[in-house]
Amino acid sequence: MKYFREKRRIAFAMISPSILVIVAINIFPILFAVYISLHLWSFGRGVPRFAGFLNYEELYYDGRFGDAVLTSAKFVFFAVLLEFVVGFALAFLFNVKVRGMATLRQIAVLPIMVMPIVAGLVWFYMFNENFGVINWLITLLGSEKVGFLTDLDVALFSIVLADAWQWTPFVMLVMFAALQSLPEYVYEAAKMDGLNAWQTFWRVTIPMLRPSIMIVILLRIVDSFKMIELVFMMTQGGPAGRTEVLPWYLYVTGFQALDLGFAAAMAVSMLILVTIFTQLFLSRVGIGNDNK
Amino acid sequence: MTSNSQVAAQFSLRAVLALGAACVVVGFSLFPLYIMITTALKSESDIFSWPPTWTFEPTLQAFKNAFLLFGGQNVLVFLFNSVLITAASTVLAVGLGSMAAYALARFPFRGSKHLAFFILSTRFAPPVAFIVPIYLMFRSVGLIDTHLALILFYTSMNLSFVIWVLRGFFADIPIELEEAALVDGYTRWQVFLRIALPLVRPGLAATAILSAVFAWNEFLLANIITQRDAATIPVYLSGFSASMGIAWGEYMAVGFFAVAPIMIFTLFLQRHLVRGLTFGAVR
Amino acid sequence: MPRIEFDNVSKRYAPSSAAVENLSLTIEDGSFLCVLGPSGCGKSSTLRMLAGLESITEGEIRVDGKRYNELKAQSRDFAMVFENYALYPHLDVYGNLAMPLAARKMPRQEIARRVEEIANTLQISDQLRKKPRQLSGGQRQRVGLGRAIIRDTRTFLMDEPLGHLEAYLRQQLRTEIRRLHEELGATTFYITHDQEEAAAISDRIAVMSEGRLQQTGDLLTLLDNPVNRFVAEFIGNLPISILPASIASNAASPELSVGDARIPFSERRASEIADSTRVAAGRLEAGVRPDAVTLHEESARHRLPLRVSVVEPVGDMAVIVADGPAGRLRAAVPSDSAPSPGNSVHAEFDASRILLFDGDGRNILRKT
Amino acid sequence: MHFENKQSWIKKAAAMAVAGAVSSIAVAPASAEGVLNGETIRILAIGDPVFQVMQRIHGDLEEMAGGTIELDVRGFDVLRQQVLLNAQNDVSNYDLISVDLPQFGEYKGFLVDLAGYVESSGMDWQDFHEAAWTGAYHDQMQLGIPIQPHPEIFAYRVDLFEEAGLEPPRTTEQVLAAAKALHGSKDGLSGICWNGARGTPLGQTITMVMGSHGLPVIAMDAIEGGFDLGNVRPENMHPQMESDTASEMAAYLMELMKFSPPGILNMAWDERVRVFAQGGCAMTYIWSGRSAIYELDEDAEARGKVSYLPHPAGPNGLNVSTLGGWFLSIPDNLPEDRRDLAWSVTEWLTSPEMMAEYTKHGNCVAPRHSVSVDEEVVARCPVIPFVDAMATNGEIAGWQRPPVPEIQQIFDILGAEFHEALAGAESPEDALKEAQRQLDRTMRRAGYY
Repeated sequence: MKYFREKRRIAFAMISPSILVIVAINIFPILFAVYISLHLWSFGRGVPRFAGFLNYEELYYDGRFGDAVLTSAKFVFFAVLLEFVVGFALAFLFNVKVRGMATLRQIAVLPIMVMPIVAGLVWFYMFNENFGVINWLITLLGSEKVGFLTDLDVALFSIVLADAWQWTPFVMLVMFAALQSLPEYVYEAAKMDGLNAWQTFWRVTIPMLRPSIMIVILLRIVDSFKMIELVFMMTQGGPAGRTEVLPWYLYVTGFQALDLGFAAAMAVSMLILVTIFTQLFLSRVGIGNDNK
Repeated sequence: MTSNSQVAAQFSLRAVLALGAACVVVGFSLFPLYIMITTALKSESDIFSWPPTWTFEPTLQAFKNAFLLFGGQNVLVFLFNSVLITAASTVLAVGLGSMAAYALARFPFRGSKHLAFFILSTRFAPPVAFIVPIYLMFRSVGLIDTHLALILFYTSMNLSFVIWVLRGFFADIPIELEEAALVDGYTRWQVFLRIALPLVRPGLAATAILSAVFAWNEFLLANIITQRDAATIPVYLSGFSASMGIAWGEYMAVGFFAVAPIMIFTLFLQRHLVRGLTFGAVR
Repeated sequence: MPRIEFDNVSKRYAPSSAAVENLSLTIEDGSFLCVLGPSGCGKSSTLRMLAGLESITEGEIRVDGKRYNELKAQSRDFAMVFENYALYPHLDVYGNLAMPLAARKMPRQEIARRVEEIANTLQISDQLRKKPRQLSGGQRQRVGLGRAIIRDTRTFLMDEPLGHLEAYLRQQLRTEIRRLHEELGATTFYITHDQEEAAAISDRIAVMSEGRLQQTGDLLTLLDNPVNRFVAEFIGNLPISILPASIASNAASPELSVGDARIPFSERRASEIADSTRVAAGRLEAGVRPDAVTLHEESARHRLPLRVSVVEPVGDMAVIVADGPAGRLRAAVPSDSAPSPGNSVHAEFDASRILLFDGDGRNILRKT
Repeated sequence: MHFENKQSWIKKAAAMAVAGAVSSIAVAPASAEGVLNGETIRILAIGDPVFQVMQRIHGDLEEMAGGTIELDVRGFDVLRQQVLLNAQNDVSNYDLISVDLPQFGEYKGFLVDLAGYVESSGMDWQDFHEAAWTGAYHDQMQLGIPIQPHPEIFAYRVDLFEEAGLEPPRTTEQVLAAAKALHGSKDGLSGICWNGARGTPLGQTITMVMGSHGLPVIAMDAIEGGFDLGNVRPENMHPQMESDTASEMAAYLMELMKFSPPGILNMAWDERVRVFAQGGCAMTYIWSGRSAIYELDEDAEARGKVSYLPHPAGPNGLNVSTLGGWFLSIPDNLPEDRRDLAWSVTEWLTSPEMMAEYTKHGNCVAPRHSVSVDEEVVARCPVIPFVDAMATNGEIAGWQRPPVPEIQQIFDILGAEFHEALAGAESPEDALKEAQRQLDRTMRRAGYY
């Protein structure tokens, strides 16, 4: 029994600093936000008045919140889909054993390190219809100028492309790392079993990469849901709200209009939404590092 | 497919095609950076000309404004703050995180799975949602405009990711290795420091890089919590956004300048980066 | 059943070092050949070239006369059992067994039936839902075997399949592999470094060393008529003793002198020396297996005087290690009559089983 | 000092201006031993041109002031958050903060009344443009000193207009007629540039254009020549988006869409001026100070070919440009002993000499009559005399963007809802009705009615 108690004491000693920091810096603000969300609290103006669930009711009836959730879902879906498909393919491309491929891979990872706010400005500049280089290329090829940031149907996909430019290399890197860790013998076994390239890909490679695939997809979903810099710089939620992702609407209410109660209610709802989604994703997909 | 020695030799065509495709990908990745640097070198009218000017007479005015003339503090103070805060928060996040990850992997107690998920869930909330609560919290303990405030915040934001990644790595280490060391008289701490940590070095490197990138680039909270003493590069950058638009040249110059340090930092750890990101792939 | 021919096959990983050097070997249709040799002798490279997992630097591999060098491994229709089992870690036993059949787009019920059948023959029916890492070594290798047998291929390649198993399991699986060979009559190319296993399981053995084929034949041939000193030393579980020797060519009756002993040489043995020129070279070596030596108290002209240094019990026998001016000799004697260390003994050889090697280690006796 | 009613101010100011103009202002550095004499002044500033100029000449400034100047520069949203958070500290972290004209409504609770300092220091407050000065005058208190207030006015290409024989556009009909004539008349030339981007940019456009059509967005008291922004009471907070004026405004904006450059739905602030500078549009709404973008850039196509007018008036509206821009104010949680220093620095930074100095480095704004008549200044920034004339004729006012705490929500709601109409996702009428409903809800939540 002594051994067990000693083991638990060590475990507690090792975990507690992290838990302390997380609770103090992450959890306290969340609880504080819940407290704020139960008030009518306009920053700097008058004393906050308790309002119970008024903010949440407002949220429920607020069409713009509903639209923002939908826009966020659409953005996350297309961004993660594009980043995963391209990133996954690139992982195989960079896995080809050729001289110089390693350096190319190291350069390709560069966009991850760029400050998102500056990346937003660069893409705004490139997509712009009056001095943007992309529109110039298009007109060169004979077609009309395209409203990348002003066309109702195209705007969101321009943001998706900008996000993919920065984060596809991350997916590529994770999948490339996973590919390196696959044992060689499995492929020899597959050859001897008579599997052709296509069968080997679907029946051996993909299933073995599944844990990494699920983790990188989850990470990208969680992170892309938080994206705000690109909308801040490129479209401010335009045209007609088509790119108003939830963090941006939250920024407008909590940070510009300074309607703290309403913004806090939105933040809390957002957190609940994401937690539920991730819990579903984790349980249905069943990953986590212990059942590898 | 992963080619074995027999196949790679014959397929030089495939190699050439692969290299070509890789170059296209790298080209796409680098083009925006090329735009960033050329905009920083262009004069105002060159930046906003139609059709875009490819050959232009470069001017260092934007760089001069951005780095020499600017403000009471010169840019070195901002750079120092950024490096100090990023380094400290990365070391803390990876240090504390690796301990917690080890404990979670090695001593699974009841609810350790829920604890792991709870830790991860702290990463879901977008910082923009909690700006004011965090400001009020730090102000109540008098930490406004101090390095410690940002260090603590970035550490806690990175902790969840670090713990989650390293937990997988520690779980991969065969138990026998550690039990042998225990039998030889190592204490639990020595086992952790001498045996476990060295084995997860790739994981440490990968999480260190990604934590550093987050801390280095965080824009919103840095602007609110700091004023002058602890202001980082992103705060310096926001000085170039006027109410009627952005000082484009200076913005791009600082943006380009901000990528360099983090890139250099990553080059050191790049070798480990690959092996460090093999979450849970089958060994 | 396919007939496999290696025609002057070489394999070089680097221009200087040859893993396999102009190997020519034929595996008859339906026969069970075992390649035996120490690690690094080129046996696995040979197998991998046959399997199509390694490219062939020179020479040609033909199966039923058809050139296989450029043929992809997938289309060679060989079944292979790997040394480290090479099971799919993400699939359960059922999945592993079913994979070769699924590759051939066999209907699902047909696959299920065959998997059941194979699982029963290999007694792993109750493991079907387990993942490889939940199985013991023996069970994993049974699955490896099952995966090879399940498809009606006519050629098996086995890369030291029993290398990592405990002794009793090796015995068990050895007999099973042999039984399956007889049942299916498939041509089998088996490699191992354990000669006992090789002898028990195969029809013919090919001994390799440093990339070169030394000799092929059944165990008895290899024991009695080794082509050179390497084969003599490598084959036989009791280590052979090698002593310097020479042949006195004076008229009366040919004698072999080994150290002080003079051993009469029968006419028949003399005729077996094919090439007298090599005899003239003078320096010869005699090879004697411990079971061809008897120990005596009294000295004699044709006996070699030695002193016992170690007594090693081997099963119900005892191996006596004795040293003398001529060198070290090992003799196998029944445990109860084993002399104790320090005693002097006189060793007598069974002349008919003495082997003679020339300066280059080549066996100069030609069995008729 | 007792302020009579508005009327007398204007007459007195005009008289003073004439007298002041006679002595040409030699741009001399401030008084000898410097206003700081060793002290440190902490200023929280916006990244706008005047403060960027201060940063560029920071070394000389500190020399002139004889002390250290700590200038923290932030973006618009961040600055406002910092000011509000700073107001809640018991001791202010800053001596001076920069305030945008519409923000006085929100900040007036924690700013120092500078009237006493103005009087005791003998500052010639009448040298300032009347609209600029009164922009900071709330609840009988002078809460800020103008440093970079400038109106959003209307710029047009004189050469293109003469070529097409068009009258200078003083009314919205003339604007539409000119835009129609010039749109596409040359390769890459659009009719008019304006703030069409979603959110604050379009929100501000709506408040200003509605002002030009004769009505503010909320029910402020009408006074002679405009509306009273000095004291806005709860009953003034009712939004007026369903008024006829609002419909006229909406119709005008929808018409403008036809003659706008590509990407108008995402065009805001300086971007419209840059397109105008490169000859991408014939007319543009413009914050007067931003004329520096082409006036100070030799190879800008529009350079030297631009003339200025106040906002074109709607059918029964009035030619009045909206004043905006930045003031220096002292937070009231600044300890008493620091206030004199803060005041003397304010007085110095807003002195005629310093204002002339700023124009040398690209800040074409001079809210003082005396500086507006300085030949050198006018040579550098042709727009300044136009603004000075408009100020004198009362064609500049600050009420279009009501200085109330909810101003940002007003911009956001108008800018988001009406963007649907501009993008064709909703009819203008529905957009106005929805905007009215949301503004109403916001005002009710804020407890006004």
